[in-house]
Amino acid sequence: MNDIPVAGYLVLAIILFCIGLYGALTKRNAVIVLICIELMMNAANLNLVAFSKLGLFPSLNGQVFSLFTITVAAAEAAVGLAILIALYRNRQTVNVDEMNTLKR
Amino acid sequence: MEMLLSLPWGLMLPEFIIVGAAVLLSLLDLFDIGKRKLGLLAILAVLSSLVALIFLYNDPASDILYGTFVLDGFSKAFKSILLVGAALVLMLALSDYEKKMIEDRSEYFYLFLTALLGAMIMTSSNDLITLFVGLELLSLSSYILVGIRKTCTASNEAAMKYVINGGIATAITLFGMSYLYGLTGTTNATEMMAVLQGQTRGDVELLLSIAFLLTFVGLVFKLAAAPFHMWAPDVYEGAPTPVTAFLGTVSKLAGFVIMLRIFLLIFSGTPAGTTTVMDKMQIYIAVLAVASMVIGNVVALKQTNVKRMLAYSGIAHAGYLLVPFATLSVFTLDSMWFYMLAYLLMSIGAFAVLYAISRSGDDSVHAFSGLYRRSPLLAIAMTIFILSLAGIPGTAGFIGKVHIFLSALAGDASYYVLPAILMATTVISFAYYFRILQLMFFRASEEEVSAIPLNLKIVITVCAVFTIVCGILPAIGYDIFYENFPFMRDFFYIGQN
Amino acid sequence: MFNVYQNSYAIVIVFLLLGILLPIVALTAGKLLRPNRPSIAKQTTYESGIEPFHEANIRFHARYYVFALLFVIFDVETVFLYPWAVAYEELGLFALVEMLIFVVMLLIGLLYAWKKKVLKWL
Amino acid sequence: MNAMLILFVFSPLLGLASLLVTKRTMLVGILGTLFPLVCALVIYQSYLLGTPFSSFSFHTNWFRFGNFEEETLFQVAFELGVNGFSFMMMFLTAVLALSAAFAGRNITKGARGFYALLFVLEIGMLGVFAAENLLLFFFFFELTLPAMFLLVGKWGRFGSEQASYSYLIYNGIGSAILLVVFVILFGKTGTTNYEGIMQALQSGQTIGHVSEELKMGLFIALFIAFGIKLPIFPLHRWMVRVHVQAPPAVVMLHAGVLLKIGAYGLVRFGLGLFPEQFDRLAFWIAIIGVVNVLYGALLALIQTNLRKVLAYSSISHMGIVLIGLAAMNEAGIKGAVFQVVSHGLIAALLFFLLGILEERFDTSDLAKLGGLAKSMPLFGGFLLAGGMASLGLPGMSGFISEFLAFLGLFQTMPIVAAIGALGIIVTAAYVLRAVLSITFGEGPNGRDLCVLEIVPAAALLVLIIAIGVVPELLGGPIGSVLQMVGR
Amino acid sequence: MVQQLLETSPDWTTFFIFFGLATMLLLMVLGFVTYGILAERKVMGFMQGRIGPNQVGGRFGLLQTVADVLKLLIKEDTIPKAADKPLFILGPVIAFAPAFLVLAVIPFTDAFRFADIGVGLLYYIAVSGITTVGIVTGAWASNNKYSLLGGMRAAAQMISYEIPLVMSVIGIVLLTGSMNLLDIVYAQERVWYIFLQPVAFLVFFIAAVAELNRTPFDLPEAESELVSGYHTEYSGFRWAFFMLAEYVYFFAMTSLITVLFLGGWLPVPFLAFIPGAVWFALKFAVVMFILIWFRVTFPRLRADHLMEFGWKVLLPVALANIFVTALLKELFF
Repeated sequence: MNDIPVAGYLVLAIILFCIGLYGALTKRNAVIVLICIELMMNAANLNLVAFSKLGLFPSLNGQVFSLFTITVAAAEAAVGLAILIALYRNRQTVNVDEMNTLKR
Repeated sequence: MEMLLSLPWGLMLPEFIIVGAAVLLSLLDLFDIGKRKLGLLAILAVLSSLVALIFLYNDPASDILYGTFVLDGFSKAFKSILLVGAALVLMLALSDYEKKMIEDRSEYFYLFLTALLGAMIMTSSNDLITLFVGLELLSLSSYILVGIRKTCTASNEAAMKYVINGGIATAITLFGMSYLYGLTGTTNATEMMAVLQGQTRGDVELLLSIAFLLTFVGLVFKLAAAPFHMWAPDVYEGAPTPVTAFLGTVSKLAGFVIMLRIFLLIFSGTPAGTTTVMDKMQIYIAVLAVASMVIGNVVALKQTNVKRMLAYSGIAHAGYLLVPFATLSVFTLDSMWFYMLAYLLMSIGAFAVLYAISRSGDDSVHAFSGLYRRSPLLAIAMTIFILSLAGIPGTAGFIGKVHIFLSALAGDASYYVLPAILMATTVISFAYYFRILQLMFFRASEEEVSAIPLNLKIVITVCAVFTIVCGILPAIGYDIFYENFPFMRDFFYIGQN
Repeated sequence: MFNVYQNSYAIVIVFLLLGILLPIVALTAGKLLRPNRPSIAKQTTYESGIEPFHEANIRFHARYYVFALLFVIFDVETVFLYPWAVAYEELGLFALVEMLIFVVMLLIGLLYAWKKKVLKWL
Repeated sequence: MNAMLILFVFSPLLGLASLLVTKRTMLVGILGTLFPLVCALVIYQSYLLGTPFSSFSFHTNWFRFGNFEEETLFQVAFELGVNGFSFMMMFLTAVLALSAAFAGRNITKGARGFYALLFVLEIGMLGVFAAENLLLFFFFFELTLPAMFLLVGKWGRFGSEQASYSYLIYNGIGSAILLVVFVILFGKTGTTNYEGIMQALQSGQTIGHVSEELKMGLFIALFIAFGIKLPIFPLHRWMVRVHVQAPPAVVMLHAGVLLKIGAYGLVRFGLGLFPEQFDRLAFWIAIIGVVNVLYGALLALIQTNLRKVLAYSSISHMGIVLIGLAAMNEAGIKGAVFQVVSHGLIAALLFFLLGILEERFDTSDLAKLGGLAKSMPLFGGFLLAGGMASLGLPGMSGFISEFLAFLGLFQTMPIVAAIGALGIIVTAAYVLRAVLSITFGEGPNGRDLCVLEIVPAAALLVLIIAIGVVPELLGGPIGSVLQMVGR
Repeated sequence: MVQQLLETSPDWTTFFIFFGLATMLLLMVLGFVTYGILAERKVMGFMQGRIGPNQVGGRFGLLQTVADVLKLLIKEDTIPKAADKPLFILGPVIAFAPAFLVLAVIPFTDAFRFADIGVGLLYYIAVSGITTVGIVTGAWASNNKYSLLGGMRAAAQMISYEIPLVMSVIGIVLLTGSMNLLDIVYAQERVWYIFLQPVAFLVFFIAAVAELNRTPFDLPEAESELVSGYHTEYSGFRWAFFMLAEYVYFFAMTSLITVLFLGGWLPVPFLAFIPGAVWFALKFAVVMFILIWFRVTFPRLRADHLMEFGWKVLLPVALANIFVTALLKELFF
């Protein structure tokens, strides 16, 4: 179990990141978009934690950073959902492509 | 306990004032203090923070909290600009124009302060974690600020778009930062620089480039530079004007500040082959600058909503500001500083005039029709801002532009294309800037402008006067910069020396 | 020590497997034993005997959401409290003051929510 | 005497300030523009008494870009100064501004704004000629842009907004190119001072390397920038529009002074900073000049509207400036400079008269006018005199300038000059056609000139004739230009 | 034995040994649930002055629960037409699995324990939170108004009481300096945490009851208003799994309280000759009795009281406890 190279974590993180990015850019439902953003952040977290153990210069900073990231990501999701709910009340939709009252 | 007291907490005094004020305001808000009083308190806090910062001007550069927070010439210089801008925007927000629009006006003030705090931390952060937290503090507060008109669909939509775009940007930046951390094993910019300067491995260089690009792209979202500008027009349009003014100025400039610091600190010293990573990456910055200038100015031509127009103009200005960054020279920092100052004054001024005349919530350019007849002074003030935005001599915008020019042209001839495009797009921008002049002076008036409240008068006057003063006697602005933030000494804090 | 670490998580996996297996086994066994005679009346949604009306997936009141938000805030707070508590002995008073400031900030948030009548469950 | 020049340049501010307190805008307009003229006369007087122009220069530190050990590096000074040529231009500006103030008396709506902008415009024009460094030059140069934009757009005729946009964009491009050139020079030499740059370029002691290609590029850019202003042939559309749409008072200044900034810039920067490059391209410049002369003249011939005739005539006459400069010898350059001043006066006179015409009859259509010599004898006389001056009748200023310019070119490029000279014939044709169709034949009757109209017209005419008869009035001061150019 | 197993290098053999042990535990837990329910009913009967189950399996109704389970096993299982079938089936599984999963970290005695995880306490709290998802999933999938309301209430209540629960144990973590449950038990050799952290105990106890959805905090299944709450549409064995989850949690929570506050298997001074397992069982029984007692004594709270109590009383008290503890530790330890 110890012999998973750092590349493995990095590749996983990149895959997660790309899935998240793809979803965030293409999905209609704003909730899914927000979740995809979380996915991207967590990919970064994975990187941070992997690096903090297996990086060129292992150190604890990465884990601390990831704690902060988790917090911030939670706050961001909370704010995002709060705004989404406000929007839903007024527009009855959570679809990103229906948010078009503002001029193109 | 010794440790607690031995730290030089005075360095963070400006931040502490803002934090204290934000907390105090949110508490006071619970006890039905008049909203106006809250606003005044907020302004007072920002001003006293500025005063505190000015008292710190002469202190040598130093750090606190294990090098995560530094107060050096760089941070002082840019923090001052942010605070000035914040004070002006707050002043602008004080009036009751959009009472019906912003029902939670008091929340505006403390969210504003937290956003400002985020921006201030960003200018001073010397550590990726602090930087990230500052960035997010700014972002999250702005998301809510944009959506503060809870019942207004446009505001909701704008906020949602901002959250999504901002969230993606944050995630990208974070991903880039994670690589930076991985390659150096530290989150502290100074240490990072030291580690990277020693590295010579080729594969590291590749990863560094990726890290650079990711971080850069994420931060560019904040600046609303093309092609990552999509959110800006919608958000500017949907947000209440005082928020738009904040986003267009303080928030945007904070993005520049942090970009300058981490890129100059981390990448410009990192060897990559024969040059540095920064040198290799300049082409991307240049491309972005060009794209922003062209897209911003061209698309602005067909906008009929002033806020959208100003949004695109802001995109273009972000492009202008990227030019000295892309063509790093001895003039980069001071030119950007001065241009930011000028941009702050003229943008906030323009938003203030817009705020004064479009109280019915109509942001169409036709709100300016016949303004000269209705309110000559307002029209003249707007003319000053417009001319400054367009870069006509006699205004701060001109000096700033010349300096940016100088920064780009003093260097190698291969960079000449950037200023050339800058100039060409400036000419394009004349078309839409002068259209406002045309409307103000040539068209018939529609409705009367009712009395402008005192706070708007103050904002407009201050902005107009300083736009002119900085245009005619720019030495005033430059002296502040050159004398207090000597470039050669202490400008970037690099550890105990 | 590392073995303990790995084995411990192996145990967690074992428990997870069992936790999933038990319902599957039990329900499969039940399927063999129990009768299956569905009728329309049986499969109607229960609504105290009357015909179901409206969609059941109604919109929730925003207060649920507000509580969820509060939960997120305070739950994340514990992300910081736990490491602090574990390492408190080494950190000392400095960390205590820092954490106090942090928690007071959050308490202000709670107070704010309280005063703004968000904590009211009607 | 140091303060004299600065007083002169900023003297219109006095008028601007008094506009704020009084309602008698017309009076303020005239007195406010009279004051700069008085300043000009004072300076001229002391020049005649033996004070050299150089003693009027004014230097003070302004601001600096960058924080360098060496104090003078990238320092921008506030420096004003004159030589003979630029002083003559300033004099011309002061005269024309006063006449424009007279001509502006029939502006009814928003007169206060009109005069305010006129004063701003005047500061800009005076400053352009007095500026001793590039940045200051540009500063004043651009000051005229918004002022003109508003003047043309607000007080012009039906299509004036398009005209003002046209003006804005063309000149915006021009000044953009100019700024690029200036800042490159600044960046390469570390100074904006005109002399400093000249020395640096000649000695090759610049901060950054200035290659020959770069110099050539800079010169071409300068030529285009000032060519737009002048205007040269393919870049002239905006100028016709402005001439046609703008109020006469504005066109007076525009045709009289603003176009001349192009010529002034070509002489001062093109010829002054890049003499070799100018020399190398002289042939092509001459060609462009000839094209301008012929194109302007031919198109003027077929116009049915006096405004357009005058507009194309301006293009034609600016061609002569180019021809004179391209000759690169004393006669040619002298001719060009004479042409600059003289056409300023002539064009101003003609547009002043045109303004009267439009005020009386609300048209400038040649077909609708006629027989004015009978009903308005004074007007007819002035018009005729102006026309004669324009076509280069000996004894008028126009003759000397055209003569000298062609003389110069005949010495260097006789064939080109010969073709260009054809333009003079065409000029005679269109001027006579236009003037005669207004003064003779049948047409409406109108009130003849009143005193307020006679004074400026007569003053302009007197100056035209004075220069024509005593060329040394102009030739003396501008001798220094020729020294400057080194020929 | 477990300790040695833990220290061997991981391979399939140890894996299967653990599997066997875990199955044993599972059976034990199932047994506990069977008799726990019976005990509860009996105690309730006793307290309410009645007899309780007494028909199946002798005077004490020893086979009552067994009979109940068998009945459920052969009962027809109905899935409503309107339900979201996959989620409906998934709901009970998601609810049950974490309930069993948390048992992995609880040290019953010195020898009888499983995973030795540094963050054991955090693990417990984190994993136990997942059950809420199962409940909401089941409730939502039922497509029934009562279910949905019950599910939402369950979620709201559980997250609200999770905060004080989590906060209250920070005092213990502070004192121990570790989140490993073993360390926590060993740290109580001299004095149990219930004496050092009485406030934390109270908060934890109340929050635990709420987390277990037991009276007086059984709003999610308040039969007087919501029929049966989130499992209204469930029948047969699927329903049984919700119940099972609840009782496994009951077991786990009781064990946790024993471990955290009562010193786990550690004996009372001078009585060390009695084996740890007995001590643990004793303490466990006491806690369980109190929990049942609690249930019988208190009436159900009103929904708004319930929520506000959590946020406005328990949370501040828990936070205050943390800082008092930290301060006291700074001053006296």
